[in-house]
Order: sequence, then structure tokens, then C-alpha cells
Amino acid sequence: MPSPLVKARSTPVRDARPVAERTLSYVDAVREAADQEMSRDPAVLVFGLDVDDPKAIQGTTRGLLEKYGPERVFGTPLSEDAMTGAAIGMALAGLRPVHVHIRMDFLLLAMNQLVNVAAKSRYMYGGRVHVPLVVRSMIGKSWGQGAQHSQGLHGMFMHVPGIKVVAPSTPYDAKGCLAAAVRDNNPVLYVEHRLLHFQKGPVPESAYTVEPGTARITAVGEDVTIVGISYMQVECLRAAKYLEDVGIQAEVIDPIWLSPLDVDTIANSVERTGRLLVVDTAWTNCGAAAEIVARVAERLQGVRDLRLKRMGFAPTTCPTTPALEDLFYPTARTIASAARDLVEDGPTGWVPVERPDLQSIEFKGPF
Amino acid sequence: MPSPLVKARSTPVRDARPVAERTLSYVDAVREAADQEMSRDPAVLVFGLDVDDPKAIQGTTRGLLEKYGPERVFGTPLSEDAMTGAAIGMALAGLRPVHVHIRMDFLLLAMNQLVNVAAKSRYMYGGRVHVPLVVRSMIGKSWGQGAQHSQGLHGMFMHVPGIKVVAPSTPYDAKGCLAAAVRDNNPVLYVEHRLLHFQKGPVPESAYTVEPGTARITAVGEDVTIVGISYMQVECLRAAKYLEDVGIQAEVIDPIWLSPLDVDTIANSVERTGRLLVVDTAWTNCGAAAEIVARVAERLQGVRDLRLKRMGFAPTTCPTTPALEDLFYPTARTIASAARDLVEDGPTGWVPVERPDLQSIEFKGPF
Amino acid sequence: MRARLFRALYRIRRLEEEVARVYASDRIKSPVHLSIGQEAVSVGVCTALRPDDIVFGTYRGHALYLAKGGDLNAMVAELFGKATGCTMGKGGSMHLIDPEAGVMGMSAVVGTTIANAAGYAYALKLRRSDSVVVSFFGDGATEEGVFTETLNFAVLKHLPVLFVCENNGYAIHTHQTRRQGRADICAKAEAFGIPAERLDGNDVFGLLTRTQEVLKSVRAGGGPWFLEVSTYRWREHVGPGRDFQLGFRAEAECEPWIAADPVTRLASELSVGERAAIEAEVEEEIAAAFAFAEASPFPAPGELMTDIFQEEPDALAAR
Amino acid sequence: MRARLFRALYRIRRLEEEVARVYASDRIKSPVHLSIGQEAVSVGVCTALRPDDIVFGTYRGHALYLAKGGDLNAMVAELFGKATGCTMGKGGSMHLIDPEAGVMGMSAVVGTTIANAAGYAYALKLRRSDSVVVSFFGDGATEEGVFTETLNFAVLKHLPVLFVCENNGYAIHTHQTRRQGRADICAKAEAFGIPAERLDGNDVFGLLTRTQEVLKSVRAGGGPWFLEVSTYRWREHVGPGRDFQLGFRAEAECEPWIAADPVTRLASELSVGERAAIEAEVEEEIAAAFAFAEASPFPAPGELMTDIFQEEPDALAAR
Ligand SMILES: Cc1ncc(C[n+]2csc(CCOP(=O)(O)OP(=O)(O)O)c2C)c(N)n1
Ligand SMILES: Cc1ncc(C[n+]2csc(CCOP(=O)(O)OP(=O)(O)O)c2C)c(N)n1
Ligand SMILES: [Mg+2]
Ligand SMILES: [Mg+2]
Repeated sequence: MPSPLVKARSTPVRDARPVAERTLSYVDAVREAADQEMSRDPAVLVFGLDVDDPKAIQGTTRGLLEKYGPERVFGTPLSEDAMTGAAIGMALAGLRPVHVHIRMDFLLLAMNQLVNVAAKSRYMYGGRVHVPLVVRSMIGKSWGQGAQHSQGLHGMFMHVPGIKVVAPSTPYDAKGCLAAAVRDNNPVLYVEHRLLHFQKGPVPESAYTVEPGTARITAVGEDVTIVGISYMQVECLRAAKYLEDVGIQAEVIDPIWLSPLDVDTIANSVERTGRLLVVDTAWTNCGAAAEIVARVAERLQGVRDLRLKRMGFAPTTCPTTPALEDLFYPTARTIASAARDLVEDGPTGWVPVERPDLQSIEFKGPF
Repeated sequence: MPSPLVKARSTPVRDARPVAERTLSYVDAVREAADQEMSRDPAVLVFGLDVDDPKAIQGTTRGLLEKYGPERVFGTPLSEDAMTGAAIGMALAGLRPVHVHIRMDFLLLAMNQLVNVAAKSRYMYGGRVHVPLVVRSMIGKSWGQGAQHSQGLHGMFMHVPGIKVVAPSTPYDAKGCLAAAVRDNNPVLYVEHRLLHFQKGPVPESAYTVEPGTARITAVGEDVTIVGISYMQVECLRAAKYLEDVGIQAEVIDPIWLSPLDVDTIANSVERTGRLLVVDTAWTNCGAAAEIVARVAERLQGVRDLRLKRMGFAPTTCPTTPALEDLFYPTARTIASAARDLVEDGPTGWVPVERPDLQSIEFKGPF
Repeated sequence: MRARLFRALYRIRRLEEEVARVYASDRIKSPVHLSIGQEAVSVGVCTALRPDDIVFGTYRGHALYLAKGGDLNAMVAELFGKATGCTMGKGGSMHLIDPEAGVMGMSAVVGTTIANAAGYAYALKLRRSDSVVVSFFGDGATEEGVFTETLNFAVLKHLPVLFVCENNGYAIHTHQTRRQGRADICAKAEAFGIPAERLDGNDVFGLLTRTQEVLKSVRAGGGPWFLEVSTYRWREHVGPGRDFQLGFRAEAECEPWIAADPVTRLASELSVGERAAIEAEVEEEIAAAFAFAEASPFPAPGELMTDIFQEEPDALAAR
Repeated sequence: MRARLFRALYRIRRLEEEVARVYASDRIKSPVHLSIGQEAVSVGVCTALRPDDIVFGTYRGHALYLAKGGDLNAMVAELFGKATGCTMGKGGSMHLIDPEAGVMGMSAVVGTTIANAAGYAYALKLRRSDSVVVSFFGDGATEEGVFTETLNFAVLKHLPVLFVCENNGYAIHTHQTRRQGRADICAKAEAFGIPAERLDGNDVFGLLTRTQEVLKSVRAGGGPWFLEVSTYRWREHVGPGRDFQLGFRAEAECEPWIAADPVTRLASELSVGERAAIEAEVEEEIAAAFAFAEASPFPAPGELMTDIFQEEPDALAAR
């Protein structure tokens, strides 16, 4: 991943993933984590609308029903509110429910239970209970998903103490974070992205966890720090290649866990580069990008003069027509362009010509 | 309000409120705005749990039922989700519903309709409809309100395009903003605070609006900019007095409208003072305070070296016991202390001795 | 009336078959939830409505939109993501609207429009209008809390709203009996105080007649009414294809529904000439709509930031 | 049994009267929703429960907490906001819990624990336990969507859960008939497939006996059951006082309920000596609990940031 052009640097790269021979898709990584956790711990169960249907949530729950039976793997009625409440009840009783939502947009029906009950129970009951609940939910993108099937709402959950948020971008992290989330004794919102489901990458066969607390430096550079959240990590890595073409070395960081957030890794990088671009697959206003920019600005005040920028969804509702949808999202090219402007401290007007090897994967319908 | 010690300054104070003879409580200001809007426009109606009961939402809906009848003023079943959906349907039909919630915490049951439908309808229907809906909701504080009756969730709504957010802190703005919200053709979340209900202040008798777009400078100073949101505006003004005692002139700003937000006024002030303290009655993580800090940091990058800080709820669930609840909230004294640290660029350890004239109003139960 | 009903049914059927056919070309970059097999529900009920009556539907809304009189050109253009679409290409297939025709919206989040419909009905009542609102939703939607919350409100306020549950037996790939402890939706409506009855979704005349009768009461202030209409989805949940190969339902389950297809039945009941004339007309209309859609421009980039708020939007969004 | 029931009822009544009395001193800095007048519902039902059975309740939960065996000292200390409180002073009156006694929580947001109870019951079923869960909630809670969503899930999964609706006729100041289009809560439960019956909330023996019978079926895997218990709140919705002066209900409405008060009735059925002994015991216990609460320390400031997560909390919260 680090470009050959990269300048010498002393700080070690945090990326210490074991090299795995096996390549797995994100979907299979999620599935394998669920499988391994269910087989390790009989208290783990997986449910949600359509988890047991022929499409098995893009395959992420495939085979679990056959292996663990309908009591531990089941589809639910269309009742997000009560099913979330039930999941909390299960967790209070010592089970470790994984509640799956095929769209994050549907969490808006479950906010009361998630925010008023799951996130608060441990504290408001004085530590006498805990809620080991995992909520898997997917961000939709492209191909006309539209207003109500495209939202990244992780920022709303980052706002609330008592619930953790994780948004793995690689198959390796997808597996390790799901295992960590399942073993965590606290509620965890696990954010997937439909376009990440197609990603492939090295994934060890045995179980492992990727714990909160450590962001990952996914590309090393000295000129600008780019933080890419969830699917935007992929676009940021592409952007880094475009930037290489013009001699800019971007340091790319994947926060992985958004709450609690590893600000240290990001702030340390920005302390070196002096420039921070945060790219989210969500709105920036009061979102993860706002939080990261604010934290870094607070942290580095008086330490270093900074250049800062956020990118994310356009501040509007997601349109369906590709003519507008394409403009709604940051892309490798618009990210590269913004990063260069930060480095050159002003608008350069530069947008890289699209390189075929760096094109976005296109999602083809139906859903 | 401006202290006699204030240094000469050229930029004009934005505060151009007409001087009103009459003093009204915040409660009565809200009530009067509703009354005047209902009498002006037969399409306006007010409903929600208990709006027509003897307590009349702390008096804010008192007398409306008698004057406008049960079709335009009515209590509802305990069905926040459907009643919000119904409010949207009314708005689509050309009515101007004001839906009242006695606690903002209950909005978590209405998120789907507010975020997925109200905020998006105009855009996703290509501008062919609009949703002139006002959602009034109250933040509880003190006296053991606890985990589920104390949340300020305005940040979640600021995250979402298509819905406006307003949090007036004075009776004057309470009236003008409610009128503006009712006349606005878009959904507006109107945030009240239980402790503000007791505030009194000048309020003109005739109808007027306080529109989005202009924050209010409520105290003029050159040393530090303090932005106080909702009830925290009151504490910030008290903090400014404590700061005066140690020779620090704080500029205090009330954003009033949080979405859309008048960043100009805040950034211009910070450009002068070089220091920004944002105090919210909510969690800071991904909240209004994060957004304001991020915007100002972005806006003033390369322009001026800044000192920044956010204050808000402690990053935990709200406890009931006063022993802990008192620590959960910023107060005039902790705000003053933080502001001074910003001005002196490091921890001074100073916390002002409590002045009897600047004590917080205590809320006495039951609710 | 026979000819009118045939025309309405045939038009929807053929439109959706064309959508399915064109789909492979990827010019419709949008999920489509086809109503093929379920058209008679929308047609039967909407034929009983006045132009000033209002309907709310779901993401499976092509049939409803057309049956209520929504503009065909604007619909196809919408599926193509064009500026001439009924939402300017912003809403797509799941969010069709035509306020002039009384089609007041559809939602991709199951259940949400049920409450919106009740609110609209409240406004009609407040205005002493004798228009009514019809809320269409699936069997799955009745599992959402908003369903019973809305039923209660509608009864409490005697709202002029007709609830129509299009029960096609499935939510995506899951049968009703695997989602509902008691699979009797009418019983639930009745428990909340709404007269409810079950109708055959292939009997377009029966639907029309019964809706007419029921609406007399609703229009006269008799309060809400509930129809559960049994029907069947021939195609996959979303997309143009079939889904029997997935194994969650047998093709044999579909066969009696196809055998009782009102489109074929009505066709056979018309004279050859009458039928041919209608079919030719409809084909022409559909071809024209696709041509219109093809020829229409995509929205300009600036449209991304318009219609967020009702006022100068760029100014606001930019803040 | 008579003595046991009297003791349980009297203990709750007196405890709450003491709470009301002390309230004026502002040492209980917390909203209290008293159960005075409604105690028999909790006592009747909970007396039929085993220690390993589970209950979930509402912010009006003092009676339930005590009837199920929750620790009295910890409860009063909680109301006083002390570190020895059942939630260390963090939850207050509305969030009582005692996991050892099977009291698994209460919520200040109406309706939420109904679903939590069903989930707990799912876990019991999965573990082949023959414990049951009882979910207590008010008449107002049945208007929230979570109510019917949960009923459906409970029936679908044959959960070992007993739903107990404490119908006191009001939600705050609004009568049931002004909130429910059809004010028949049992009919709603039945429509979702749950056997339901209405019981007299002053008849503590009847409640106990019927609960015992019904639980046999629930414990044996017969699926959920529903009891609607008519009762009446003597005091104001929240706080220690009365509310007849507000005018939304007549004091006369309360009188028959007071006349049929099971506390008085049972008292009169005991021998003078037995009664006096119980009363003395209870008074002593309550006095001791208040003394314990008074004497207990407030939580240390550091507690503000503990128990957010189950692990080193300061580290996490600080991020
Ligand atoms: C609130 C919500 N939950 C889940 C989904 C995913 N989903 C889309 S369609 C559907 C099935 C709906 O079934 P039904 O109401 O019977 O309508 P049908 O598709 O059969 O017409 C589901 C679960 C959704 N869109 N919204
Ligand atoms: C979701 C929600 N909406 C509104 C409220 C405000 N509220 C508190 S108690 C209450 C009435 C509840 O009535 P009921 O369920 O009958 O219980 P009761 O107080 O009579 O015991 C209301 C509306 C709330 N706490 N939660
Ligand atoms: Mg269906
Ligand atoms: Mg009640």
C-alpha cells in the first residue's frame, strides 16, 4: 500500500495485521465471524428481517440457520421498534443478540430503544446490568437507492454515550470487528456499506478481534492526512494514488471504530502533515467528520497551523437519478482534488483525469 | 448588557430588537405566538400529548382550546410515531400543524417520520409538496429528570438536510421564532428548555418573526467568543459577568437558529477574539458544538491562530442524584473558568466564587 | 365499465411488462417493485374514487399511481431519472407522486404512509370536505407499530379514510404466517374499532362495488373502513424477474392466481374489436411514454441543491 | 395467605405514604409516580410468582419493585439519591431495578419495557427455563406501536410472558376514552392471538388465583397471556399530592375505589393482634429504610463517569 515515492519517516506504521494467505469477500468475512462466534458461544444469536431468507442479507447470514437452527437464527416481523426492544431484553437475560437491518435508514424506527434504553441501561441501572447487543446495519449507495435507502446515520449514534460504533472497511476488519462487537459487553452499532460487500481481501481463518482504540494507517505520507470512513476509505485510497501522480504523498487513515474514536493516531498524523481531510459516507453537519475536525483542531491548537476540510454527502436529500446521485457523493477524484487544494493552500482547479484502474465499482440492481 | 468596561469596537452589535415595554415569561411568549398565529391563519393547529389538559404544557397552550376549539387544539393518544406521520399528512394537505412533545427524549420515537419523511418529502417529490410542520419539544433539566427525560437531541436533527432547528433562549425570541417556524413552509424543530420557561423578558405585543440567518450578539467583548445554545445562553451570560470581575471581556453569542446556522456572526467574532468556547445543553460529540467548532476552524484556517473549546453534557448518561447531576452540566462558573483558560492559553485553576446574584435558578419538582 | 376496467388493468400490466423488458438495458437505474398480478386492487378501488380523493401508497406503487390517474409520461420519465419525471428524477420508482391526480406519495420505508394518510384525512375533515383518503399498504406493513397507532387515531377522530391492505401473502420472501402470530389482519382492524372485511383481489368488479358502498359511509362521516384484499405477486419482490427458483414459494402457488387473472378474464369478455382498439391505444400510449422518457433530458447538475427547502435553497444549504 | 397479602399491601402503601410525607422536605429530589390505590395489582400478580420469575415495569414502579421482593433499603436510598441506592443514585424512582429479586427494570419512556420483557422471555425459552416474565404497563402504553408489535412477536414465538395492563383509566390527565377509539384493550390482545381477560384490581385474591392458573399454562409453554386489571390512581400523576382540584376528574370517581380498598378490607379481616404485629413490623422496617437512606453517603463525584461501558470507563469516555 505505501507508495515507493514515500518519504522516509520515523513514526512506525500502525498496520500490523498478520499476513493471511486466504482471500475472502467482505460478505464472507462477516458470515465467518458470525459463524465462529455462534459456534464459540451458544449465547450468540442472529436475527432480523430476512436473515433466514434465500438471499440471506447478501449472503452474510448464509448457512447459519442450517447450522444453528431457527431458535438462534430467525427472521422477524416488520417491527423494528419492538424487535430492538426484544433484543435488549435478550441481552439483559445474558444472550448476545446480533440484530440485522438491511438498511441503516430503518434504524430511525428503533432509535427509542437504542438511544433511550440500550445505550443507557448500564449506567442508569448503576452498573447492575449490561446490554451486549450488536446492531448490524447497511448503508445503501448508487443505482437509485434514493432518499430513504442511502443514509449513513452513524453520527447520530456517535452523539450518544453508552453505545459504540464501528464501521470496518476491509474484509479483515469486517471479521475482526464483528467478533469484537459480539464479545463486547456493551451495545455496538456495526456499520456496513453495500459497496464494501463486494470487496475482497486477506482474512485469517481462525477467529480474532479488531478492538476499539486503534485507527489504522492505510497509506503513509507526509503531505496531507486523509481520514476515510467506511466505504469512503476505498475512495480515499484511490485518491491517494491520484495524488501520487502529482507528487503528493497522502497519509490515509481508517478510524475503523468511530466511537470510541482513536483521535491520537489522527492527530499525530495531522501534527506531521498539517493538513486534514475527513471524508465520510454521511452528511458532514454534526457528523463524524465534524467531530474529527473539531477534535483535531482542539488537540492541535497552539501546536501547529492547520488546513482542514470535510467531505461527505452533499447537504441535501439523496436523489435517485444518476445525473444527480453522482454529484451527491465524494469520489476518488473529488477527494484528490480537495486534498491537493489543502496541500497547495488554495483552489487549484485540478481534478484528475479518471484512471481506469481507479474507477468506482458500480453497483447493479436490483438492490 | 455590554459592560461599562468594554473596549471600544467598530463592528456594530447586531442586537436591534425593538425595545418593548411589556415583560412576559417565556411560557407566555410561546403561548402568545401560538395564539396570534392561530388567529391569523385558520390552517394552524396545535396538538400533542396533553396540550389540552389542565397543565397545558406548563401553560404554553393555555386558553387555546377554549378559543380555537377541539378540532384545532387537541390531545393525542400516546403514539408519537403515528401522530408525527399524521402531522406530516396534515401539512401535505395544507394545514400548519404544531406538534408538541413535553420531552425531547420522546422524539426518538418519531425519528422515522421526521427524518425519513418530513425532512425529505419536498426534495424527493421534486418540489411538488412542502411540509410546513413545527415540532415543539422540551429539554428537561435538574431535579432528577434522569437518563430519559433530559436529553438535548437537536444535534441529530442538525445532521439532516431538509429540517430546520431553532432553540430560542429569551421570551422575545421564543415568540418571534415560533411565529417564524409556523410561517415557514418547511419542517422546523423548535427546541425549548424547561428552565427557560421561567425566564422573563421584554416581548412586544404585536406579532413579529425572528427569522433564520442571524445570530445575536448578546454581550460585546474582545477577549473570547462564547456561544451559548438554548438554556446555556443564560449560563454564558452569567459567566460573562464572572469574567468581567477578572477583567475579561467576553463576547457572548446566541445562535438562536441552529439549522441553518449563522456562522458568519460567530466566525467574525472569533476572528477578532481568537478564542471560541461553545457551550451546549447537549452532548458535544457530533453535536452542535462540534459543528460550530469545525465550521469556525475551517473558516478561519490561515486567517488567525485559534483557541477552541467545547462544553456540554458530560459524555455519559444523565444521573438523577443531585450529587452527580450537578457535575453533568456546565454552569456559569465552569464556563467562566474554561473561558479564562482559553484567554490565558493554559489551565489557570481559577473557578469563580459563586455570586448570589448569578446563581442558577433551581427547578423544583414534581416535574 | 367493463371496457374501462379492462383498459385500466391492461394499461398497468403492459406498462410494467415494458418496464421489465427495458430493465435489462440498465436505463432504468432504479429499483422497481412491480405490481404485476396485483393491478386489480388498485384499479378496483381507485375506479370508485373521485379525482379529488386522495391516495397514499408504497414503493410498490406503479399500479396505484396509474389507477388514480397519475401522469404516465411523467412516471416513465421518472424511472429513467429524467428532468421531466414526476419528481424530476429525484424520487424514482419508489416515490411517485402526482398531486393533481390526488396521488400524494409513496414511501420506501414500510408503513410510513399509513399515518400520513390519516393526517391528510384529518385535514379534509377539518375543512368539511367530503373527499376521502385511501391508504394502500401491504400485509407486512400491518406488523409495524404505526399501523395500529394510526387505526386508533382514525377511529378516535372518525376520519374519512379507507385502509386497503394488499395482502399478497409475502413480505419479500417471508410468508405471512411466519411473521404474524395470528394471521388475521381484519381481526386486528376490528379490535381497534374499524369495520373490516376481506375481499378477492382478482375480482375487480367486486372490489369496485364494495368500495363504492363503503365509501358512501366514509364520505358521510361514518369513520374509517378497512379492506383486506387477497392478491398475489407474480414477479420477484424487487426487479423484473421471477423468484420461484429461490425456493421460498412454489410456482404452483401462483398458478391459480394466473388462472383467475382479471386482465385475461376481462379481455375475453370484450368483443374482439373493442379489445383490439383498447390494446392498440394503450400500446401507443406506452410507446409514446417511453419515447418521451428517452428523449427527455437529465436534470441539470444545479438541481442537486434545489427544493431542499421552500425558498432560496442554495443559500440555505450552503450555510 | 391473608396475612401475607395484607403485609405486602400495607408495606407498599405505608412506604409510599412516607415518601409523600417526606417529599415536602425536598430530600427526594426526583419525580415520584405513586402507586397508592393500585398496590393490589402488583401484589396479587407477584405473589403468584417464583423468585426466579422476572418482572419489567414502568416509572410507576414502587409497588412492583417491592411486591417482587426488591430491596427496600436500596429503594429508599435510591429516592434519596444515595450511593447505597439500587442504582447508586443514578436511576432514581423511575428506574428501579433488583436483578437478584427478578426486577429487571423500568422505563420513563412509556411502553419501552413491554418489548424488553418479550425479549427476556425469548431468552428463557431458548434456555428451556420454566421461569416466566411478567410485563406491567399502563392503559396509555397500549397506544404505543411497540405494544402491538410485541404482542405479535410474543404469539409468533409462543413466549412465556404474561402481559399485565394496569388500567387506571388515565394517562396523566386524559381519560382512556379520549385517547382510544375503542377502549377495549382485551379485544386488541385477543386480535393478536393472546387469551385476554379483565380483572378487578382491588380483588387481590382474585388476581392471585387467576395469575396462578394462567401461569400454569404460560410456564408449560402455552404461550403468552394477557390480563387487563382495572384499578385507580388516588394521587396525582407525578408527585405526592392529589389532583381532583384540577378538574379533569371528579373526586367522586375515586370514592368507590377507596371504599373497596383491599388494604382496609384485609386489615379488617385480620385479628387485631395479627394486624398490629404486621403493622408494627412494617413501620419499623420503613423507618429503618428511611434512616438507612438518610445515613447513606451520596455517590462520589468520580461516579459520574463510571458504568457507562462495562470496562475501564474513564478511558473510553474520555476519547
Ligand atoms: C421499515 C422497513 N423495514 C424493512 C424494510 C425492507 N422491506 C422492503 S419491502 C419489505 C416487505 C414489505 O411487505 P409488504 O408490506 O407485505 O408489501 P409487499 O412488498 O408485499 O407489497 C421489507 C421488509 C423496509 N423497506 N422498511
Ligand atoms: C413515549 C412517551 N410519551 C409520553 C410520555 C409522557 N407520559 C408520562 S406518563 C404518561 C401517561 C402514561 O399513562 P399509562 O400508560 O396509563 O400509565 P399510568 O401513568 O396511568 O400508570 C405520559 C403520556 C412518556 N413518558 N413517554
Ligand atoms: Mg406483502
Ligand atoms: Mg393509566
